[in-house]
Amino acid sequence: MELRPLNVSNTNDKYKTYELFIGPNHPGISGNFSYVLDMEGHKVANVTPDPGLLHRGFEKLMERRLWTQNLALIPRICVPEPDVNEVAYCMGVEHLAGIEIPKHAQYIRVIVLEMARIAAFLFSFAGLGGSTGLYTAPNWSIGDRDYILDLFEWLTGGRVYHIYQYPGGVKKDIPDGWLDKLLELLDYLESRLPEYDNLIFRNPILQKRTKGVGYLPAEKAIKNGITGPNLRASGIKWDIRKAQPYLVYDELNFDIPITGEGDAFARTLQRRLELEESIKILRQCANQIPDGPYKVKIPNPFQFRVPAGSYYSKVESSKGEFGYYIVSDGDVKPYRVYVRGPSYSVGLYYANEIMRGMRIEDVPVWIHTMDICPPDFDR
Amino acid sequence: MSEWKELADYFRGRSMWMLHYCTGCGAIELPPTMTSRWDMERFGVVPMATPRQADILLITGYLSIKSLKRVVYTYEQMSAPKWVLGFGSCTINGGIYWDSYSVIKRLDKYIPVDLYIAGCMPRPEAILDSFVKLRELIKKGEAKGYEKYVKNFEWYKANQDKVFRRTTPVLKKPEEVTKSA
Amino acid sequence: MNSNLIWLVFTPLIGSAIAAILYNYKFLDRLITFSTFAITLFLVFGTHVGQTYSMNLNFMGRMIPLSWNVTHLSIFMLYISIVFGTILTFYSLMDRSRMKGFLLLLILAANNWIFTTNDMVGFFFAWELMGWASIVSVLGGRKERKSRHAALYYALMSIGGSYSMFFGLFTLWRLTGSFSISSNLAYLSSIVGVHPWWVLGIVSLFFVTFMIKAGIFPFHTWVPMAYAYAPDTFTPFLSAVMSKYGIYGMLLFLPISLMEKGMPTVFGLPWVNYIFVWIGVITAVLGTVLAFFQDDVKKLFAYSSLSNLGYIVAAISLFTSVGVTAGIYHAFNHLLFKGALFITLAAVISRSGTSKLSEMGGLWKKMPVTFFTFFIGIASAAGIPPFNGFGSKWLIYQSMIKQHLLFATILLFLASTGAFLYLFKAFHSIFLGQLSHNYDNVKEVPVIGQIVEYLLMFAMIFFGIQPGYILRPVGLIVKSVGLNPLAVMGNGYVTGMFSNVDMPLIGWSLAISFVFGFILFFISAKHKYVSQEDNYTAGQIPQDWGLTPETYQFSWKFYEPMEKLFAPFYRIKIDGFFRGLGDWTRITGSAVKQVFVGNAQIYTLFAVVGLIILVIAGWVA
Amino acid sequence: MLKHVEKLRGMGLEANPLKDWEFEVSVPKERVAEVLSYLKSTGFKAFIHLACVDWIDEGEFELVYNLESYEDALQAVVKTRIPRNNPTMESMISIWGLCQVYEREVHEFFGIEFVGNPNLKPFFLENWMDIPPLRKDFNTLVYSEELFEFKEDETHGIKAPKRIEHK
Amino acid sequence: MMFFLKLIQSIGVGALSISVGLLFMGIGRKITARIHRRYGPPAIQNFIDVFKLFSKNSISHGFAYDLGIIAGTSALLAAVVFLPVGQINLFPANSSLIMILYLMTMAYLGMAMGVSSSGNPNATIGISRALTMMMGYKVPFAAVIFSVYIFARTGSLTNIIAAQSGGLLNWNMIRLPFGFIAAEIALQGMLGEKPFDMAIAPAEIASGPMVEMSGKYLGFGMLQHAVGIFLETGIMVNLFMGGAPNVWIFVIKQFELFFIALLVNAILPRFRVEEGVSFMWKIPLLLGVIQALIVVL
Repeated sequence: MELRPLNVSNTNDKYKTYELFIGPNHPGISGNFSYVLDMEGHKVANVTPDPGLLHRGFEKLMERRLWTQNLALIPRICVPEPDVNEVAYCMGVEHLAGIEIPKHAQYIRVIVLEMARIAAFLFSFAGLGGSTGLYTAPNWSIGDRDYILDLFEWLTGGRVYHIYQYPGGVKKDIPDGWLDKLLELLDYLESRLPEYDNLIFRNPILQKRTKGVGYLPAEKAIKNGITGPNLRASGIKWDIRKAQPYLVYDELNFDIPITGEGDAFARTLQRRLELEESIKILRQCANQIPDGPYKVKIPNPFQFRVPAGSYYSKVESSKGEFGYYIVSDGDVKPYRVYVRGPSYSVGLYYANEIMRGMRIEDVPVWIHTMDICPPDFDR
Repeated sequence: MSEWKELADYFRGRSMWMLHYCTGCGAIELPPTMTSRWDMERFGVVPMATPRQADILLITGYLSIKSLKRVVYTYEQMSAPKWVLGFGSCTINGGIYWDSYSVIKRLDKYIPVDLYIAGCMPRPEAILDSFVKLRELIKKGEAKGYEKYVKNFEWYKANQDKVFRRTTPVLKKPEEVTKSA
Repeated sequence: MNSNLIWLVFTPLIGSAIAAILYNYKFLDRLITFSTFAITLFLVFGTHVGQTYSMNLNFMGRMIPLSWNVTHLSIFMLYISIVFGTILTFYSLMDRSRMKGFLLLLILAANNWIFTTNDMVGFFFAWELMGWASIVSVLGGRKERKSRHAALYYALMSIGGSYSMFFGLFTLWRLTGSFSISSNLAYLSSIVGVHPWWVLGIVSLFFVTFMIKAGIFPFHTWVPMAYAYAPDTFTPFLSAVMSKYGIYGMLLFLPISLMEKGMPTVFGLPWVNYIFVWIGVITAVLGTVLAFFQDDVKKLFAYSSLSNLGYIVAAISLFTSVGVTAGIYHAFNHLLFKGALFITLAAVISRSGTSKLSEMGGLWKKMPVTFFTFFIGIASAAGIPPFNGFGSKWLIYQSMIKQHLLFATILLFLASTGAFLYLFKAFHSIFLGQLSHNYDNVKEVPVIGQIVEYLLMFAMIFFGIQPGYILRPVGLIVKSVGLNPLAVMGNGYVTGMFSNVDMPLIGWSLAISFVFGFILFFISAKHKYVSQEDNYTAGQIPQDWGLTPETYQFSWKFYEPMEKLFAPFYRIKIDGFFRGLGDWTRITGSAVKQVFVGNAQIYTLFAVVGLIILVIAGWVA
Repeated sequence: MLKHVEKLRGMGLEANPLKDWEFEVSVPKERVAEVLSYLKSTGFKAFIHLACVDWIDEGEFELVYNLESYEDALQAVVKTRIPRNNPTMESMISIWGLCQVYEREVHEFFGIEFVGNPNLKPFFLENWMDIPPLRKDFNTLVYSEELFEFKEDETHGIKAPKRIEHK
Repeated sequence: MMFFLKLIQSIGVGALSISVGLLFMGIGRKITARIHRRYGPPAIQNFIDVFKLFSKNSISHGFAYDLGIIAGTSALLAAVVFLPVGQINLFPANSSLIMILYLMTMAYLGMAMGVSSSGNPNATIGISRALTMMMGYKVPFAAVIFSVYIFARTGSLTNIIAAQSGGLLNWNMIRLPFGFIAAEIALQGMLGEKPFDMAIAPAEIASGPMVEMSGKYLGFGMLQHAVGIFLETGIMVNLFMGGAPNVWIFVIKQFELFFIALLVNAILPRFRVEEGVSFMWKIPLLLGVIQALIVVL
């Protein structure tokens, strides 16, 4: 067994620091992941991330499976928001194989993505509530998230893992009445938003707890490869949906809200504002969705050979840029798939820098507002 | 004395404190189970922060070797009576990761599992159902995994050590392995 | 018969001489110290209130009348100081620290002289003797350099106090032509209505001395240094007994009621008293706040002593019957628990070899008797019934509330709660938590030490549930200063102004509920003992991370969030002046050190300087 | 975007656009640091990922650096190839500190040595002794069969451990 | 004879305090669940939990650990017999408020000693926070005690109750409104409810002091919490709501106070510890001082 040397901080006095383990079995961490903190008093002196507890060897397993078999595997890479994996992977495969998918299917994909985004945002509110002790927030928001999961179940047959996307489109068409139900749900969610505002965003103590915590200036955010809402909360107007539009996002009318303070509160508020935009997008999709085929035919999976080449396909997920770097050598199986999770740089690298000098109270708040999702870097 | 035991078992079945150890992706179905939609607190099941306080260890899905080591340590830190719920097909046979180099295949080779919940992933209803089933098992006195662990400690330890304490590479000759694949 | 008062002074002096001769035979030296204390204690048994004795001393051609007079206060003080001294010297029989027995005996002689003398010359000489002997005692601490600095600083403060007292004494002599304390006090009382400012001036000259000795704000700065760097077995005496000399002096002068005529009052108190209440309160709060962040355990308890003396000063300054009772009662309680705490600290430090809180931990497994003594000590110090610290704290609050001193009361509550915090910090860092492997071979103190610890434990519990044994003599003192003593019903009651407390009842109630707790504990399901390494580490296996007990022990910066809270406090750099003074002393000291190398020389130098100043003062007169 | 491609071609590199906002450039191993710093100075400030591909038949590893420019909304893919039998590469942590974790991961999964990276200790895997798992010659199926014995079929009862002999 | 009578009565009060405390905790869980839009556990869930805990094996880190945990519960039980509960007032001559408060400190000391002897830094951080917070709420409570002492001219709870007899308008709640509000906020801190529950913050320090407690140790902790709820709300009822003619009304009054604490608990997150203390030293202390000044002047 390899003995790791103890990370004693710059004080070089073993009596002055002590070790505190945040995770894997700790209520303060999201998922099976661990930070080993060297503490000095109530403050963090040094951080050692310990990933790999969720390592499954996805990238290896995908090389062993057929192009379409992999669809069952990849949603499991990011559990709170599995659909981005499917869409990113399918987009990559379609690009390499030169398949153009019908508009109808593109709209369905946007609907699925945005619903997943709302679900993930609601989940992140729950995380903030749990880490600050506001347990009403998780109870409400996860309860509301479940309505979305119900709709997913109706649409795809699965609550969490949908395995609904397919190279060339989606697996089946939207059922009758589903869109009406979706609109109804959006109305409901919108009516719930003021309550969340009162509970979370206008809560003076929560503001006190989150304002100024984990301040992330814009240059540092760029330098450390931080993407998504966290980047926008630092004031950078960057959203792949706008800047490099995929699917039908260029046909939809929505804003990219920017909060810009760069602290934990801004990051949560950013998600709250984007949630509203997602509702807007979903309404438009439900109203504009054209009729047409939901997929194009692709060959028998055993014969489905993707031409040789490589492509990096990316999707704006609720946590940031989710990318698949797919390499094909013209076989029925991928030659190599690399998964770029948005939490990788935050959770494994930037944590080292930001957590030093942070109070122990702020550590879980920081983890949850950064929305660190361990499965996407453990893979 | 047996009346006392029965009474104690009755209370144990009504108040099962669960260790919320997100070992795998199944953990995503636990928040809905805990919160307002399904509310497992109705059954006296409450998430606990540390293994010391917990009665149930819920293994929510696949376990990498690195995770398993920590789970075994955690399991040994819990005090008897304690129960393990294997959650999802990954704990039964490795599930979708059947050929992964990092994920263990059968949980009950390493720690005793009292109840498996099938599915990938099981719905919250299934989790709640497992709690009710476990309650019945406790009442009948059939859920004795912790005693099994003590009795067959060497067997479990040997299995664990095989995975944790390797001193030689598993694949000794990479060339041969490549040919056979 | 009455001449035994002289023997109270001479016996320790003779003992001191013998001890000084046998200085190199460590054990004999200690044995003689202990036996002298025991003999003195025996002599005190023969003393009774009202005893007087006088003689004339020929000093440089001038007849100086010396007189002794035993009052209720002096006999109370004699008993508590000598009993404690006997216990301490018994404890130090097994001690290996560098406390010098002959110096302690010199202090004992001065102690007896101070408490019994009725003339100011004797008082002054005894005070000086006590001062210098204690300064030299401080020099023998574990950390030589730091002890030397502490002693220098203490000496400087003492000299200041001596001047002040000398001038006060001299002025009084010029006014009355007498050295007798009782007649001078009577004179001051008689003219206070006519010349209040004169009286105030003279009294304050004395008070400066007393405040320096007791370590009251703003003269508290020497306390942490001297307490921390004195020899470990001398610190208990320094804290428990010697700080009370100041309180004794104050109690002598307080009966000069300044309320008589022409003095404005605040909340029904003469404004001078009001100011002294506030000085006491500020000392209490300051001691508490400074104690939070100490890492040196003796420093922490030094600040704790400071805080407790603040309580005492605040209470006696009220000069109401409850106030004075509470003050003296607290002085006794403080002597008992702080003595016990410092003795256990001496044990811990001698066994572990460190006085840093962050370097200790988990010692309860190795030193259980010491652990229990310390536990009861901090329970007493935190004022938890039925241990002995409760009654006096409770009376102090009542006396304060009675006078409607709102902010002072709230601040005292704050200091009391804060006391619980820093006491627990020390308790945790020394005895609880993870035991470092460095201390695997630490053993409990020898039998002598354990006997002393059991004795102190017993005393703290006994005087807690039987406060009457102390409250009665305190009542006599209160009566002798002209106030109504508090009613004492039986030995178990503390009778306050707002309510009564039956201490044995609390003891019973606790004992019975403990019995129930233990019954429940033993009939319920079984437990097993695990090693300290088997600890919750969030699932991580500690060995993989190279975790050792001391890296899993949290005691450094224990109350860090409070630093933020008290940041405004630290902005007021009240200590800055004194720190500057200390630096100056250090510089002078090192300059002196270049001429005179060694401890004794420095002491001699200061003695000579002090003497010269005294002689010059005499010429001027 | 084309100006970037032109400029890179002008530097004697093989660069070609892939999509409206994406281009790739193939760089010899020695010039990677130079190209990355150049790209960083022209707006590609965000380092997105470092991926490695094992071209076993050609006996080479391919390292793929992916950069993004938020100002121009562009993406650059920088590729380089290093020999498989002596996989060493210069570390890029002086350009992006972030590379430290990516390189550590590639080192663990492919066995590439990054010269100048201070911390290449095990990251995701614990007690790993075989060849790095993402190399093409590592067979995960055989490995897991050897280690976990998942094919044996026994009931829930406890049986004595089966001895496994390594072939 | 007298001794045994009092002993049996005291055991009765102790049992009452435990049952009422556990019932309150159970009802509290139910109410909180309803605010969360959940169904919630049965109201007697906490009794079940305690019985289970005492029947479960446990681990200990040595006798200091055992002793501390037992002291935590026992000292509170020793304090509760001095509390006038409705018509039950076992030791009317001996119900000094400050004495009861200091006796409660014994419980904190015991608990703190027990959990920190386990050597877990999570527990120790929790204790450090709990003690810091204690300093926060004790100070405004001292101001309130001051006002009540001066106002009622007595420090014995028995006499304070007697001074409030004669209808609602004589209650200190009406007479000393600012003091009541200050004490109510301090009560929130004493009960360890949000926003002052930083000591047991699970997400930060894995439930703090409870981190190493298993089986019966946790059972003792739960009993301590139950008795603590009873004692603290009981003091408030006696101080401000004029006591009660009988036990039932007493318990109902206690529940009213506990209910307010629950509602606040459900909608607020927790403070950082120094924020909590400075809040206590601002608003409640100010109210307490205003009240005291009103009383004195």
